[in-house]
Amino acid sequence: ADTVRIGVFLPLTGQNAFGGQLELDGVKMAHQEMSKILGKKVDLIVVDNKSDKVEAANAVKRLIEKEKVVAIIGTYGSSLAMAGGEISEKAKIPAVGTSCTNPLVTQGKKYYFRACFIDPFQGAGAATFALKDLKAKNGALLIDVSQDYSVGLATFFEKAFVKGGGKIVAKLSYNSGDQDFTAQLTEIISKKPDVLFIPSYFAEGAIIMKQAKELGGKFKIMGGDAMDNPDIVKIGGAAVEGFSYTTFPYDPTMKDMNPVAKKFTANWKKVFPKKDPNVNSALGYDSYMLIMDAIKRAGKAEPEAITKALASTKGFLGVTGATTINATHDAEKPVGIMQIQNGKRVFLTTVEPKL
Amino acid sequence: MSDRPVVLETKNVVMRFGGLAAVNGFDIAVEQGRIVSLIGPNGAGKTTCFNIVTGFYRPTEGQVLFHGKDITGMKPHHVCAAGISRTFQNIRLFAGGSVLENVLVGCRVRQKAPWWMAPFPFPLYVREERQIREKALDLLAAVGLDKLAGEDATSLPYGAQRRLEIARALATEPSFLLLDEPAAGMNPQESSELMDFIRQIRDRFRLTILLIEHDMKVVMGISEHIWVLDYGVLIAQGNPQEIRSNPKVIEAYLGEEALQHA
Amino acid sequence: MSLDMFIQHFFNALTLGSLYGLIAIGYTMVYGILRLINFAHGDIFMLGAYGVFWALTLYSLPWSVAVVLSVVLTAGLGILVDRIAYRPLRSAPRISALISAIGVSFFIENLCIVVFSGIPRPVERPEWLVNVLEFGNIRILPLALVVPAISLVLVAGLFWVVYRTKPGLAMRAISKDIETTRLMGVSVDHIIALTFGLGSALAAAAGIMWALRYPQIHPLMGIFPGFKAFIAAVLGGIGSIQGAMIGGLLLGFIEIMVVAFFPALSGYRDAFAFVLLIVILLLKPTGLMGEKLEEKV
Amino acid sequence: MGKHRDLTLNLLLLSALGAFLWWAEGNLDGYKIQVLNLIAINAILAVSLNLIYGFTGMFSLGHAGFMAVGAYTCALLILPPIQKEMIYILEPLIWPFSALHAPFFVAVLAGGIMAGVFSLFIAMPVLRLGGDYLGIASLGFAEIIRVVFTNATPITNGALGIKGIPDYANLWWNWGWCVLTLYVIVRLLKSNFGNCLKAIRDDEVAARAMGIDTFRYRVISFVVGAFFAGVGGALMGSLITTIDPKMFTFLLTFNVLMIVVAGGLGSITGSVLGSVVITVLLEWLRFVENPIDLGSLHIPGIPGMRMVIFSLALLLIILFRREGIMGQREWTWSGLGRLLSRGRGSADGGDAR
Amino acid sequence: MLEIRDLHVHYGGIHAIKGISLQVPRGKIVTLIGANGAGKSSTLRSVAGLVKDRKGQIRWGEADLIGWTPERIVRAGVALCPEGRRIFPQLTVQENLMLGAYIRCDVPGIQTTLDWVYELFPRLKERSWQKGGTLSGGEQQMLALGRALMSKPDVIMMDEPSLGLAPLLVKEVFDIIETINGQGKTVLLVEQNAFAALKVAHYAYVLEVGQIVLEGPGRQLLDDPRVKEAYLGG
Ligand SMILES: Nc1ncnc2c1ncn2[C@@H]1O[C@H](COP(=O)(O)OP(=O)(O)OP(=O)(O)O)[C@@H](O)[C@H]1O
Ligand SMILES: Nc1ncnc2c1ncn2[C@@H]1O[C@H](COP(=O)(O)OP(=O)(O)OP(=O)(O)O)[C@@H](O)[C@H]1O
Ligand SMILES: [Mg+2]
Ligand SMILES: [Mg+2]
Repeated sequence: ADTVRIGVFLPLTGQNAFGGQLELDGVKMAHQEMSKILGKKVDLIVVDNKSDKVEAANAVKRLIEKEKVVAIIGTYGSSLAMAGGEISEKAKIPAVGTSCTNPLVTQGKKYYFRACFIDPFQGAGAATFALKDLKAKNGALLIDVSQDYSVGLATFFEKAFVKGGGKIVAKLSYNSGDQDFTAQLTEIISKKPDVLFIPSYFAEGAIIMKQAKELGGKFKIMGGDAMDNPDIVKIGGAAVEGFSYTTFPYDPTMKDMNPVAKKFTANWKKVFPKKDPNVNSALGYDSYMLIMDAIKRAGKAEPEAITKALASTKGFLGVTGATTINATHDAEKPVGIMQIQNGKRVFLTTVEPKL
Repeated sequence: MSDRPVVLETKNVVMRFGGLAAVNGFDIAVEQGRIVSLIGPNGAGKTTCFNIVTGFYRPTEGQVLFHGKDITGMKPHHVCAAGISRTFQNIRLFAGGSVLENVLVGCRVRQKAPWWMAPFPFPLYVREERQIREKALDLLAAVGLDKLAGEDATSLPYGAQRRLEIARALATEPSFLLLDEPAAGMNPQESSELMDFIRQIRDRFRLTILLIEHDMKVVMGISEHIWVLDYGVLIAQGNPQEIRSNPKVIEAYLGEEALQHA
Repeated sequence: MSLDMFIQHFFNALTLGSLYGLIAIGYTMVYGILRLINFAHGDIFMLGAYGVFWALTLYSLPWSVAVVLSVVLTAGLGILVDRIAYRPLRSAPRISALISAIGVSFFIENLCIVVFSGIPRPVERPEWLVNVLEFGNIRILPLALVVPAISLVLVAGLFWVVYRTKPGLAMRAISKDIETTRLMGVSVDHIIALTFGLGSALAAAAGIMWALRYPQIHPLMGIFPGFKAFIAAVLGGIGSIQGAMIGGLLLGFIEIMVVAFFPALSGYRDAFAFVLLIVILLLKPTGLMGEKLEEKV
Repeated sequence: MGKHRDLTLNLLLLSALGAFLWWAEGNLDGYKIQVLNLIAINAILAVSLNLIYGFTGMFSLGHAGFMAVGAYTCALLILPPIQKEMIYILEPLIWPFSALHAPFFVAVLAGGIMAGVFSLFIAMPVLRLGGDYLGIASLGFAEIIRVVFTNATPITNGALGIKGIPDYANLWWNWGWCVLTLYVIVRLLKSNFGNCLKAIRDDEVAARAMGIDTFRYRVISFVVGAFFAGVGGALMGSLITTIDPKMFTFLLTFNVLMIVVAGGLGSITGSVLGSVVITVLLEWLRFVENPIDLGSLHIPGIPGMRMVIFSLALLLIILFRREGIMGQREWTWSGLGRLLSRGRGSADGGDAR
Repeated sequence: MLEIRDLHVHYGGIHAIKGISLQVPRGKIVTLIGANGAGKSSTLRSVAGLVKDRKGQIRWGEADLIGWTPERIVRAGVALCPEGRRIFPQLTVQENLMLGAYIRCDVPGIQTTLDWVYELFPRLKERSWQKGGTLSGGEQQMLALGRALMSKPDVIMMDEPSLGLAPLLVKEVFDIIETINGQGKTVLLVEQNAFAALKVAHYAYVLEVGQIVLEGPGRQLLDDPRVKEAYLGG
């Protein structure tokens, strides 16, 4: 072929649209920056998975069978990644997940990789931070029981937190789509925890924090990577002050940015003058670049070769830091901790979680 | 009265809706092979009595006996299986079905093959399906609708719909038939044809027939016995002559003038 | 549970419940006269919230103007939806109109995703609504009192329209027999348009208050509240205005109190709402305040 | 009689379908095969809902729940034990589910039966309600099933769902089940039993007066419909290879309902046609989200556009064919024959009964 | 005068009314009789504007009612009391009547008409707070008539007002029709009960499958052998 065809499947509509759209920006920017590889033009084919499993499977089938892509980027949302992953695995086409952090996504898969770390790692990171830096003893959890992401991350946080000597005093649930958390929060407040961990998506997370504040919650609040969104302060306002969350180590406010991140940030301002760069876009960008790097190292744009090259990625420098793909095909990178301080998102530190 | 056996007997039936006693002390006995009528002013409780007999309402008090067996409060489909069938005051045909299909529904209650046989070629099932089709066509011929078997039931003229409703009721192989205002909406010509028709089916299918009717010509013309209901209470009974001249009935129901044309 | 906490929960439930109730009324009105489950209602609710957002952020209009503008525009939109998608189907089977409603709902949601993107937006709230009032351990937003109060006023107003005015009389008549209502000289299409207008205006009001209470809007925000409110309408007896309000409050209280009394079962909270729904329907097949639809044989 | 002719023609049609599938398997790309598979599953779902709603007149919105039951049952039965151990990372799968294992056909059947059993429990209370209330109550039950599945982690793996389900559901299985579903339901509807179901739909009171135990008949229809919904769910799970409770929301039921109504409520042909049209339309419309070059005109891809156009298409179908594509008509051989011999006429060529 | 000229009505493929013409002079009772499905109701419904596919002319004074909406026709003074009563079961008797006066805005005028209707039907007055649906058949029929009168129409069309009524009530209904007519209302009456209808009518038309086959003064038709045979049962 005279072009290299790369497929992208992301939730551009439906419940997860906000995440998918951010990541697509990043992928597109990376494509603009590097639209040629091995002297061939790179074609980007984007399909929407509507935040729906059946659609995700169809989307990947379409990318592979109809569009004949050699590699796939995607997706936001672990359950969608699992539906798509099964298809690409069968077709032996490598795929790089952007921000699907559930351990099951790559479990037992030969062709699925991801540019992000996984939830056990992240949960442990968050617990470490809560115990060490926030000096929390009593923790509380507010979990979206219908989201695999939320349930998984909460479990891993709980395990690590308890193992590190903390105690979970309250564990409450809600369902995606709920917007009233007053009952759960009132209950949690009455249990007087030091820290509340909310592994939610940022849309719900922001509202939870607002309501917690209104109800007079005095605890610190922590969240996971899904809370990382440029709009978090805009939406959460004063209520998110002091909120800290684990994320992939990139943020435009980072002090010691690596050169790739610097370039990404600068470029972004040109391409999207109205929007702030963000970590989801960065992951989209990294996923694309990971594939390009693999193609370059493989010397040819063929699925098997790319897969092999991807599996042996070591210390690839991306926007979200140096990335190494480990034996389970997950990216090993440190967990970044961000905090909202004075209405700004501040990159606090990175932690090495104690698993 | 005569020595014919009693088919249907109600004993002091009372039906209350909230505070209102729609039927109060309804006591009748219908002899085999008779055509008898139930008349009375609007809202007197006639249709309610039909609903009680056919199991649509469970009476507040009293008993309904059919061939001496207590059927009070039995479910409508059991009552039907026992041999009582009916038509409705407002025609109730199955609008989505053809004329033939309407009659076939009536045949179902006598079918033995269970529903799950349909996907398989069990001989019992195949034979029965063929038999009921023949039976339904026979019945349609009896009411003069066999030519229209494939038509949409609701596309028929009004009078034909009434006859179809009767054919459907006959398909359940009843021994007792209840007709609720069969002549309603018919002009005098049509209703006199209806009278002949009712006599015919009585003889051919060995039926006992109880009907509700406001058309005095029909009532007086074919009834062998009449009960009159007013405000849920039986105010009179007897043969047409007796009813016609009963002052209570004239006052409550007939009025002076109506008699002239009946 | 301490009294303080109970009171806290009570006010939380009151706010949530009256919001559900307000949305439910829109469902109930349309259902009451057309027997149509207007699935686009939740999306109308969403547009009401977006209307205020636009007026405030893009044109920096004052609050009062923004609210009025949004309510009026949304009412117009509701009428437009009826005109385009439901009116041609008046004589069609009811299910066709229901599918049409689902189509409209998909259309509005996805068009909004295309136009506004799927990213949630914050809603700025006037200070006085969100300055927490503290009574000992109980913390209540002024909003939590304002919302039920406004709901009450709106419901009372609606009651007056439906039970004390001529168009209201016509509305009640249409629900049973459109043709005969026409014979009375009623312009049925106008009355139905009025119903959609009123229902949508109430949805807009609910949307605005929802956006104030849960200060964030996005194109799919109408789905869940819409669904819940619909359940509330059925609980109360669909077709009945007071039923919708009662159903809404009941649902609000169930959702809050289940979590309050059985925190461990908070994951099952939606299931409780449905169990309640089914139990009520079994005891009273047309909902709490629904008319008996007994068919006379 | 045209009976023998129809039988022959039906067998011919069946072999034509077989030949087509055989050809498709070898020659079509996986994406098109996927679409074919979905058509078969959607047809199973639509026909089963049509039995309940279109033919028996019960406005049931419980399909997603029955599909969930079928899908989970089948998945737990065909999942290799090692896979089971691997994916239950929150809480281990409890016995007996951890030990059960069955071949695919049995698993799908079991999925259907489990869905049927669930529906029987639901039917007892719910079918006493009428009209829209029945719809809401069944919707409520479906949502309860979903919430319970979300929370019953030791059995369902909660929100994480089940992944790595063996993908046995190929063209042959899906279309085989589809043909079986069609056969059983068409035979049922053609019998006098089916005739009575339609009578119940048209006038329940009159049906009761005609000696029909309407409640029992409605329960049977409901359970048979739910059985096939369970089968559809089971096949869907194996086709997608991963399931979780989020898949089975009320929106899924609405999708099926949409197919049924767009095809024609009360028409089996319509349901099949509806699943072809809607499934293909949804996939085909993906092109609107890709950048399009029309000569000099360049239209950038707009995410979400597909669903906008899809909903418009749905609206147009309903507004211009308010009774759906087929109305209540059915396609029959004699209808086709008449159509050919007359050489004119459009969809009216179908023969109603 | 209400005048129908060459009216055609189609229902889909069915040609239900095949060019009928008839006249209803002011202040008279005109009746239309005929077998089931002859098209009597269809004729009235066309005049009332309830039938979409209608052709021909329906002249009411200067105006042609073809193409008018039902509400406009009611406002012009032509009211229909529909077949099968069609009262609003969940509204009270009084509300049913007030709905009849929907097009009127003069509150005192409405009150006067209401009093008049209550005078005609004292039984309705007794039950003004009862729900329409709980009335007996005869009372419902009175309510339907009263409701049609509430719009103060010039012409009142009645479709089978005696259907399903006990003989006593049938008589009462016909008495009322004459009373109303005596108070100056024009009446176009459709009846199955040909005998009673012909007795009260000044003029009558006989309809058969969509066509007028016979017409003449009511009493005259009563003695017509053809009418006798077909509609009065010999
Ligand atoms: N299901 C019911 N609930 C409440 N009241 C009822 C019910 N069924 C009948 N009634 C009342 O019972 C009384 C008798 O009604 P029924 O229908 O038996 O009268 P009818 O004699 O058949 O009159 P008609 O000649 O007008 O048909 C009426 O007052 C009616 O309103
Ligand atoms: N809505 C409709 N759709 C189709 N056909 C109709 C419709 N209404 C009436 N018809 C047909 O038009 C013809 C005339 O009907 P119409 O109701 O006017 O008769 P009618 O003289 O009033 O009879 P009846 O004494 O039964 O009331 C009949 O053949 C009838 O089947
Ligand atoms: Mg009666
Ligand atoms: Mg008529």
